[in-house]
Amino acid sequence: MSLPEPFRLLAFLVGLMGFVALNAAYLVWVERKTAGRIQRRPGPTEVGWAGLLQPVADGLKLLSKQFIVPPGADALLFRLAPLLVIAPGLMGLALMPFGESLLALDVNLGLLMVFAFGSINVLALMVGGWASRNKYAIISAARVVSQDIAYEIPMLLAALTLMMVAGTLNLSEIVALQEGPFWRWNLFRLDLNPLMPLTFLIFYTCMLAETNRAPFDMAEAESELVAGAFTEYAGMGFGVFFMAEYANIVLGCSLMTVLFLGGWQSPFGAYSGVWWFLLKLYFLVFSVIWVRWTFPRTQFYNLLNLSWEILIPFSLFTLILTAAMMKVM
Amino acid sequence: MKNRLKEIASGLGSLVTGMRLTLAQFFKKDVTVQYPHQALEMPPRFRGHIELVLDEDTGRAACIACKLCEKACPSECIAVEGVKPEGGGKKMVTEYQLDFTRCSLCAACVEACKSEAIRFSREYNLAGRSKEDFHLDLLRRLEEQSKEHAARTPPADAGEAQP
Amino acid sequence: MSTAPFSRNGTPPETFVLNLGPQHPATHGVLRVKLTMDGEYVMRAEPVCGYVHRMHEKMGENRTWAQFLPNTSRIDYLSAMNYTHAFVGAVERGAGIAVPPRAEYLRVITSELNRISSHLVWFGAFLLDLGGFTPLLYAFDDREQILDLLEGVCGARLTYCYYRFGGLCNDVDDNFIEGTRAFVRRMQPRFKLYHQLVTENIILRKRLEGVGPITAEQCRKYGASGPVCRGSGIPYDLRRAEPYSIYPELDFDIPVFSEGDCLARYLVRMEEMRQSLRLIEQALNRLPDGPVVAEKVPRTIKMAPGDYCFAVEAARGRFAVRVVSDGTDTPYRVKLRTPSFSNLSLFEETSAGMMLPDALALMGSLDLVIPDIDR
Amino acid sequence: MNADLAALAERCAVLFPEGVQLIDYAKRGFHLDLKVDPSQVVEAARLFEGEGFAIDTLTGVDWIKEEQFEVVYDYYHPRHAWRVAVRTRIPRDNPTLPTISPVFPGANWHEREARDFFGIHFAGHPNMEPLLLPEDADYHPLRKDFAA
Repeated sequence: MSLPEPFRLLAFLVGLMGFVALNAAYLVWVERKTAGRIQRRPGPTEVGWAGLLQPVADGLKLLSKQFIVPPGADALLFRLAPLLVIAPGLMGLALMPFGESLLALDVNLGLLMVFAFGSINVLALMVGGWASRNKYAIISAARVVSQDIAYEIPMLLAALTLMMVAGTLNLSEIVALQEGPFWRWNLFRLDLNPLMPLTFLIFYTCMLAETNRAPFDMAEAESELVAGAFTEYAGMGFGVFFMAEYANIVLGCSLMTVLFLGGWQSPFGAYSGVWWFLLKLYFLVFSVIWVRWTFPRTQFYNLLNLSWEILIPFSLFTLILTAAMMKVM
Repeated sequence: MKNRLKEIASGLGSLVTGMRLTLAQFFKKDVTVQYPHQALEMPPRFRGHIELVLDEDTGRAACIACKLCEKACPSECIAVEGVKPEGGGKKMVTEYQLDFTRCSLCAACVEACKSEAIRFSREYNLAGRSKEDFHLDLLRRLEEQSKEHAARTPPADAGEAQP
Repeated sequence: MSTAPFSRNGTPPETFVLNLGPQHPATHGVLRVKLTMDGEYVMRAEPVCGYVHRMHEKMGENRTWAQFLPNTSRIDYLSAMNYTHAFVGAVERGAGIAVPPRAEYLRVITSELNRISSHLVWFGAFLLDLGGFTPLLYAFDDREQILDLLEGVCGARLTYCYYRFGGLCNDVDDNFIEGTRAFVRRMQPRFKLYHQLVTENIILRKRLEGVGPITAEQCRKYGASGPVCRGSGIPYDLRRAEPYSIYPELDFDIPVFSEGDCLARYLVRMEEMRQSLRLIEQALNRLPDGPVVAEKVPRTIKMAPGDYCFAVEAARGRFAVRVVSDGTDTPYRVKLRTPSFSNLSLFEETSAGMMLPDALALMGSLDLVIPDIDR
Repeated sequence: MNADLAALAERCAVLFPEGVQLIDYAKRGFHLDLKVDPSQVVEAARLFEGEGFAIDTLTGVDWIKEEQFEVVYDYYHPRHAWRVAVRTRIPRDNPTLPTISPVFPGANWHEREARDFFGIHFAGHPNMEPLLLPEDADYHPLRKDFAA
């Protein structure tokens, strides 16, 4: 498969967009089915066999709805916000090493770029919230900003620990380093950083907060702020926000798979390939959904205290510990 | 500092138990009834809208149009008209209108009726396009049911005429 | 707990008015709260009610005594049995009608079942306000058992019109008694599940501890009753303070917590459900035989002129009916004293300075039923 | 229990000469019945507030034959579980009563409701707008001469 350079990248990007769209649609189905199972009810079963056509029906419904710009809203920013939200998800996934050669962009600073794109998400939600001139949306925009800043730092510190353990920022090299049976994965490399599972947990919590999911869904708190930043969006505007949420979850989970669980490496050394990557990815995505339907929402200042008082000290401590271990080893 | 760590540890513990419980529920059978495909059986004392009782021997409604139910109803939803047959005997009901949009199913009429002529039906599939759909003419309904009932007389139906 | 930085170095805060509109997921009904907000902090919350006002008290004046019965279960549809018990009690007290013991026991059993089903609805809705969706489904799964039991007995699921002056409209059958015993057995492990899944959850604890403190003084000044005042240390429960029906014969205790925050009110209601189960079990064991309605209950009630009160401990607190009669067969005046009316009146004072999610947690812990406020 | 209740009854009898009655709870549902002159309403409220009573409700009754409104204040004591009804009579043509909301803030809403249903004006009340009726409601439904 050796297409000349620009076409190979183009094919990858189109493939990625299809992957994100398919993911967004069918993760909604998985979420509603899982929520149903947890709550002892069947979930969607009417549309298609076991509700499989439900996402298609939702998509068609959203497409047929009119995209209304509320009066007095800042029309340009209002239309720009959905684009700004979906872009980082796509670009982040472009850097992700799905398989040995299944990699859109092999960039030496892969990890740094993923985080750079990740922070655009905050800007987009804020622009969306501010531009829709709705009091609930403005409150939610303010919350998004402070929440994501508070959780960017521990995430970066945890990623820094990883960078020291792996020695490189190039994602495919990080995965290559984790070759061999599963105890070679970074998660179990206690020789380099004895508190690696703790770093994994911190990274997982911060990823939840970054994507405004589950216990940290202050931005889109449906029982307080009606629908948060995208209250005023209808039709495909809301659809894109919805898709972006799932794209960000997939981005976060795939980043964790690459950094901690050895990307496309197989647990027993042989037959590594993209299927292992997808298996680990969807296990993590399932856990994100599982967390959402178990816990209530945290309170806003507890959320910030949790980050400033617990996550940041712990991640700093693991960073210094790893540095010390590297020095000693 | 010590109890803060203990608090964090117990906090994590509670989160893990929460996750364990929801996973346990995940694998259990679901408890809901899929309404359009499966329907629940209504208990004998279920209160649907009232319906007239068929008097077996005369083959007509048992109601003697004494209007006790009309007086007892708090929201005036019953309108009864009756006529005295020339040959004497009990009055016959000629018209029994029930305005089900105002009825609050309080059983005042059923208890007020001395001749056991009305009872609660077990109807609950009551969708209608306009309010007039719920101005029910119980007499006509009774005639339709008895016609239907007569049409399929051979199977001994348990007296429960389902319209 | 969040306290508002209102006057930042003296400059008056620019506030904006946020309408927690008549249609809002957190109000569980048609209640509008005008919030004057400074950023995320609520400076003044002014509830605007009257959207579900149906004027039950005027209906009481132009219907006969028996015709007002269906109204009583539509004032607070979640504890319809207790509300009918209050009106029926007031009329029996006025007209001097004795109620046979079996009817009294069955009234206690059905009222306590109704209290548990109302607390289960509150538990689900309260967790929903805090963002946890799943407990609502588990609570409603349990509540279905109660609704099926009561539907088997009186034919209705929510607005039962089961009590009559002098007793009940019909007797219970065996599978009601078997079903209730099975329900009581089934609830013990369910409470353990709720306890582990929700009460011990660190996120919920952080969300409720110290949030929305209501002092005993405020409860007294505003007349708050039920779990709201028992959460602030006032052990005032009508089943003990002003005993009616056969509650003095049954032994149960009144859960009282003195912190007065949302967690205290939450624990009061959870403990109250357990006590109700104890009550039901005892009442079932001692259920006497005999008639279910007094023999000579006059068709049209005649009552000596004067006013009579009867109060009942409904799920939300003290529900009292004051009946003024002038000797005719229609009441001269029916006053309905509802608990949510007083419980909501203290929301304005207690929610000043809180953040929006805390204020909603406080409103959820007051367990409001909006038609109960507007009547 | 009823020893202190009797003592309370004496103190009320001194302050409010119009009439104090001890009522059998089983018959009427409250323990103490107090007839009070409209001007002494706030004084009664302050007395019961001092004793540790809580405000329960405020009931209006329209005695159209006697051309009078009867307003009944209900107080209950959370510790001793006493229940007191304080009654006043005010003329029907311009019914005004002093407000007791400074003593019992809870009465604020009850007074607004009485204003909605009967048109009784409470002097000194912080905001006398309608509570349950629409803002522009000028009718008072619970008056006997209210034509629906």
